[in-house]
Amino acid sequence: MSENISRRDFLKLATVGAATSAVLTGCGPSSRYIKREPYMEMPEYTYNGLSTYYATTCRECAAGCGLVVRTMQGRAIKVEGNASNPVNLGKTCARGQATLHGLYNPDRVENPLKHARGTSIEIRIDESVTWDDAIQVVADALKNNDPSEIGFLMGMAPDHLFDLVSDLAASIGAPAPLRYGALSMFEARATLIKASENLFGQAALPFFDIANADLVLSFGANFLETWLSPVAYTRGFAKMRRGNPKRRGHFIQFESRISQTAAKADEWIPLLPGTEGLVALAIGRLAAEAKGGAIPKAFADVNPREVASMSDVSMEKLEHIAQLVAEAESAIAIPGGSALGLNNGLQAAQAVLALNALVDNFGKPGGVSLSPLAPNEDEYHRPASAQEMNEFVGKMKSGGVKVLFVHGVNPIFELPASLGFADALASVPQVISFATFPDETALQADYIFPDHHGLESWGYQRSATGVSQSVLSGAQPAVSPNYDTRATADVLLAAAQMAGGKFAEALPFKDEVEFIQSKLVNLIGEADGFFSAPEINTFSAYFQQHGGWWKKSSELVAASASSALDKSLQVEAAEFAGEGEYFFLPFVAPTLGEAGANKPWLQELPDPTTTVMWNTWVEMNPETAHHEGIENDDVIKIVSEAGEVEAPVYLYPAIRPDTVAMPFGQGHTAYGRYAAGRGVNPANLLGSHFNEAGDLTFAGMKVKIEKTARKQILSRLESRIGVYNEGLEEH
Amino acid sequence: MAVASKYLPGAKKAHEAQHEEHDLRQYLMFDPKPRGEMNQMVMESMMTTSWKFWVVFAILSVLTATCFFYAWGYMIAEGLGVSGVMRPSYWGIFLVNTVFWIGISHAGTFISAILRVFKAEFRRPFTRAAELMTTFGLIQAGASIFMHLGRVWLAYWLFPIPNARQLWPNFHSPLMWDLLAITTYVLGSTMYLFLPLIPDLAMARDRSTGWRKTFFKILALGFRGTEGEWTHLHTAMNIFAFAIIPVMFSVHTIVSWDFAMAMRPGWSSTVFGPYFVVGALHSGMGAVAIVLAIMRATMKHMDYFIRAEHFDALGKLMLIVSMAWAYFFFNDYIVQWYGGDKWTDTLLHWHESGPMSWMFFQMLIFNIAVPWLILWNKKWREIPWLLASVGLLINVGMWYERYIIIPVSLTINRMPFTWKLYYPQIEIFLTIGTFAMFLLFYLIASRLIPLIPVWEVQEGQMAHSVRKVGKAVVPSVSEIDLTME
Amino acid sequence: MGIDLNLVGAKGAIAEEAEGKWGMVIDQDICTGCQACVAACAMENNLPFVGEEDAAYGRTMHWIRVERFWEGAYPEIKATPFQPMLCQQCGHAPCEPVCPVFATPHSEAEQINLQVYNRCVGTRYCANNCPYQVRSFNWRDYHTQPFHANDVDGQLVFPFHNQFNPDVTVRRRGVMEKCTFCIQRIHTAQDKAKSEGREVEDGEFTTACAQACPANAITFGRMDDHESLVSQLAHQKHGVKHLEELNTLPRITYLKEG
Amino acid sequence: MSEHITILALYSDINPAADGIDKLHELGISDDEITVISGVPITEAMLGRPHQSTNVSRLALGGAVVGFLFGAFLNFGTPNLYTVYVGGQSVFPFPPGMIILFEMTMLFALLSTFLGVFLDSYFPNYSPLEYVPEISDGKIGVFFKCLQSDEKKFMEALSKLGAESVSTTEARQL
Repeated sequence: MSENISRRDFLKLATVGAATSAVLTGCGPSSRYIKREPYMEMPEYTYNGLSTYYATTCRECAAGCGLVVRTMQGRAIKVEGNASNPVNLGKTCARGQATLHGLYNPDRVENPLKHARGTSIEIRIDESVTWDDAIQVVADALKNNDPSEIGFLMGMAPDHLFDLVSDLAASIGAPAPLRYGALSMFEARATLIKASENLFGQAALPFFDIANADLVLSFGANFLETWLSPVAYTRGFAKMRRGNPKRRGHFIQFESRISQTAAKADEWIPLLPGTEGLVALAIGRLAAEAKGGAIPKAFADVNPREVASMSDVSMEKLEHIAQLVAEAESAIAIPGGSALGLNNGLQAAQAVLALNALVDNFGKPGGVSLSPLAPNEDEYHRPASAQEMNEFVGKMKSGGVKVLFVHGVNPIFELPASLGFADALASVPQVISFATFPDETALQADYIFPDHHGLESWGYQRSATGVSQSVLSGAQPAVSPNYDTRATADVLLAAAQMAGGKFAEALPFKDEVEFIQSKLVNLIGEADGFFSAPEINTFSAYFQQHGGWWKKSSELVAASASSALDKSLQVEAAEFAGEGEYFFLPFVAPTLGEAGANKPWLQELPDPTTTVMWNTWVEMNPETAHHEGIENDDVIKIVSEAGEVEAPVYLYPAIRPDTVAMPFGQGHTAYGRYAAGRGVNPANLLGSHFNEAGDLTFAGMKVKIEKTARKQILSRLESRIGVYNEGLEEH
Repeated sequence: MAVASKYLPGAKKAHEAQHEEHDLRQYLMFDPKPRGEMNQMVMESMMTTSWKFWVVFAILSVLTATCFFYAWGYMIAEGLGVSGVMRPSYWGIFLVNTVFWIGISHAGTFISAILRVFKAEFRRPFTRAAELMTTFGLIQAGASIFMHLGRVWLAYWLFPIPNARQLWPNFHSPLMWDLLAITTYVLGSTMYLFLPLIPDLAMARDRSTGWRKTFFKILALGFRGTEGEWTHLHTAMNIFAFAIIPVMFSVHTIVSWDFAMAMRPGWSSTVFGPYFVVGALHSGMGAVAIVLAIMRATMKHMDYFIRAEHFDALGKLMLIVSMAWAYFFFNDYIVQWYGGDKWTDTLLHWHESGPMSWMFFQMLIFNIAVPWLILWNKKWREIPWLLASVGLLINVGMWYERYIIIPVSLTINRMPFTWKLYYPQIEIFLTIGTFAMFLLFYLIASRLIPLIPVWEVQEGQMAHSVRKVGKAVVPSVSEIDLTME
Repeated sequence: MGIDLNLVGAKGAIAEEAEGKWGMVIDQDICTGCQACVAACAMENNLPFVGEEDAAYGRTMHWIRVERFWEGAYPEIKATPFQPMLCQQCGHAPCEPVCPVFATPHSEAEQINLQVYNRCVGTRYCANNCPYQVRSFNWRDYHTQPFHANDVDGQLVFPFHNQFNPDVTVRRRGVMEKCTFCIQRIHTAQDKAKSEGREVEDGEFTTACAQACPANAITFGRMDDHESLVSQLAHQKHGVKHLEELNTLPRITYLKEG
Repeated sequence: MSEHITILALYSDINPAADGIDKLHELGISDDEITVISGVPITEAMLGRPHQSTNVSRLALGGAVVGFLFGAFLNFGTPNLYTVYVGGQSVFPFPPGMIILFEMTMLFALLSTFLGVFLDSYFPNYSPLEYVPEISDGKIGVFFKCLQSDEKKFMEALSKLGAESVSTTEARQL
């Protein structure tokens, strides 16, 4: 304070005592171990003017960032990052910030209900579905069906519920639950994992230590947007740029449009889609030449000149980049996203990883390592690839699934329509959804037994990647449930008890907290934990208070990849499905993600590169548009072999003339008032083609565009006058 | 009376060095009628209302009720979201109208004060018609300012009184200067309208019956015309005539400062003060021309009081003011143009080739080309409908000028990321509303108070006579006008 | 450490004043334009969202926006570094003197640019006069649009209202608003420090935007304390202030590439 | 018996009116007993009447002074009552002060001028007064009080000097 006392100081002297402090509290509002009191005797979390803070985990994506929720009088006021959680070190992305708009969303499913498939949740078949009925329904579903015909579909997060369901499935002999999310599809996660398996002999996500690199080559990996663990990788990026006062890391992005990530790159290389692998090989060869010495077998068979002519990347560029690679102290190459979502994606991934082998950065700072296994993780559970989902859909169609439990995923929206999930659902006799929001899939279910919102529920989640430690971040309720919802874990536990027999034996737990503790028990006494406790209650108290448990020191696995360069690498030409003259590039809307559309403040956040809000747009190079006679905001029809969508055009100066791009995240037909009927879903354009790793070749489509008479003004934050000189053209 | 008796019918006189036959009777001052007759004519013009009058009255009332009161009420209830203002055009048509109406209001003062001070005799029959425009125009200007406020129900916080926390308003703010100046001006000009009206009200009082009688009796305040009353009246009018002129100049200068004080490309200009004042007179004169033409065409006996000579004189004034406006416009423009500041350049470019360039060029045509092409010709000046339509175009042009200065220029600021073009929404209706209300007030006034200051006309006719110089009969004015004691 | 006035591009007394009390440094080289600051600001300060139409028409209520332009033409095109633009808390704020009702005065204690919602009558002069165009106006009662409400037995219930930050006034229609440097956090921290009989320490608290920023591109703190991180950063060679030539004495320093 | 009556002489021209007033002087009616009313302003000089004094100008001046002081209070006084700093400007800004001073001075000057007219001519005044509507037709009216006994004398004298009509009159509602 300055010496002169301001008026409000004077006024406030009395209340100074009540200054709040950010004490992280162990037991939350809906803790099973606190007796709910009437407000006459206020529980601690409702003291007037006193904020209480609860550490929990962000459920907006699978990265598993730690959160600290500020609550006041039993309401969640603000969400901040948990500073001690290694994944995000106190930071959050926009989606994490907006998680409160999920908690207090006006369109939540407020109680268990039974309704006719496809109708709005307002139209109930049975008004009086209680939670006891719900549990009965679940119990019957488990008991009265052949285990092999029970299906579990879950979200991407490797969390306690997934463990619970896996245990259940394992012990009753049901197929293991499938985890799926559109993010993993657009990240081509399966391909990346397969590549590192082929390379390192271990199916784990590689960890890319951008922070300590001084040259970053990213082939389609949007690590500043949604890729794997955006907050962690953004931190790495910042360190790469500013971490070392002596040098400023150089960053080159290979991608056919300037994504938010590419916008931060020092060089953007708009190469021909499908040639990423070849370019990587060419760079490898040229770099090896620049370094001098023998050309490794891996790059032996590539002809840089051919590559240059094929990929629209000039020979000079290639040489220049190769030079940089050769000179760099610690160069790193990252494969991801659209580069891998192709039929040659796996080869591309291997070619890019081979670059890392060339500069020999495996396990070194600024290099590639294998993410450590999270606590309680025997081998890495990766989400289902699109192909596995496709097989599952097939099973549903053939009547192989009698009852389907859906939690935390919205396949009807997140899977390409061409896979036909919606129709397959029709041939499943009983569908039970645990959705918190009335999303498309939930509306196609017979029952919705709504789970709590993330901030209302217990749990833990493994952080799959992005950090050098193994992390288990913990979740606890920050507020007591707003509606008559119930934790799905509790429902399943209760149902299992009711079903009795092997079900009851599979899950012998009083409630979900007990189950979670049963998983935490074996962390007690684990070496190198940043806290430890003699027994489980104290341990879980700490676990809640700190928002999880993690190792103190890095335990990255230095990958052994001596073989990486020994065998010659081939990248065959990419195939593109459909006859149209334009490459089609769908990408996940950075601010919306796959499930943010129902959060109005996320809708109102301008897209980082186009500044468009509240809608879907088609990015098109102004040259192309001029040639086609298309203006800004003209609604055009995009036709692929799989389907067609209509959306307004954004003349995007930073995209290849032969490519059109669309963001994924809008185009809901349900999912609440802010999402429904807004924009279109580019996934409807994607055909069902898969690469060897089982990933959808989402970047492998060719589309036709047709003009329509309509215009739709896109809502942009930017000024078209100031940014694109509209109305200021010289005459 | 006296003048009539002195008048020599069929006399010859020299006129501007040409010795052509010329009948002085074409001039009101040399075509006297007995006072009683003139009174009668004015009373009749005031009392007679044809069905046309009532139709117009009805239309204007409906427009005022819907476009002014209903639309404004709706906007207050919904918030300014229903209007077109946004970032960066935080100010829109509301302030365009404010400036426009204050401009209109300048005509009255100019004619009745400046012309009175300089004894321009042609002013006599239509000073009041002009002064009425001042008062009614200022009412619309005030209304437009309040429409523009985000929380108009708290408008009284602008008044120079302490608020609940004993905090007074901020006199650093040009808006406060505005408030004080406009208050001064509206009160001043209304009083200045009322003083010379008293004798005519007394006249009307003596000639009316029924409710009109009471109405006039109350307004006439018991005026009889004693020497004392005349003296006080004249002294007061004299003071007003001199004092209201600087007030008039200050008002529009301060209005221009609302913009000139702002740290914005295109606005921060030192010439804005006089530029706006001249602009105000430009539109004001045009408005007077329109009003006179309408009066002459629609009201009984007006062709006696309002004659070609008046339109001629007005036309000359309009031409001069138009030239002055062109001068100031160019002055402002070339300084901005020459400066070469990045933002100002963009702004000028935006004016001339942006989506609103049509408005920019129409403004120049209406404000400069049209008056210059038409008003140089005496014959044309004397055609009422022609002069009126020139006046109309000038007013359109001047409204455009304000529109270009406010919302169009606001598009361009120092943050190109925010540049957006303004599209009026409910403002359009509110604009119609203010115009309708203005006309409605004028319509009512024309039937409630004598639009012609009869006694001033008679005073003038008394002062005018002809005398023989050699063989020529020349007009001569005797100094009986008291206003110059 | 002594401070070199020339580094902040100002001279003598002005430089002293230009320092102010609270200041912010935004590193454009690492800002990824991810909008986390925008969301965090909205959540902290009870900002309403305005919907598609109003947003398209330049009526967004963001207190902080991330600007981006383009340089060059395809294929040599480049996005200019993302530029978060928020109230610069000017030492000589052009918005302040023009308000007829003192609704946006200068805080003597905190030396920042206050906005007194209760005093505002909505002349919008301040917004016109703001060279940075960072003020937003409540064109409607966005928080209470029936569209956001649920009908619970005849009553309109707004679930989002549960989230309101009690330390920040909820603005209604016709009121101007802008970034306050999270003054509620400043005061909370000062009260805490006072109750513990000490000064507020550097980094003890920060604004919502700085707290959220995943790249740590935003730093907030005491400019008058030359040991503080923010003033250290502000005096780096590549620190610039926006429209400094207008002598508005902005409190925010932008770090450019390199 | 000494009953007072009011006689009113109407003229349609100035000269006869002036002669009539001279005659009245001869007949011993002093100027302050004579009232002249007219429909157009006529200077006292024309009728050889004493100069009419008016306070309007003084009041205007007084008003101006008050207004100046009020303006000074607004600009230099009110900031003292509750000091707020804005835009690095001084608390008592002089240039804007000029404007406030000018406007307030003018406003009060004009108001007091207007008020002056009311005070000096006793407006509004709705009580019965001696008046005839012909005045507003341009006639000039001269009326004065005299003893009933002298009525004839005055009437003849005035009508001889070209008065259009001479008659006794009563105060009446205007």
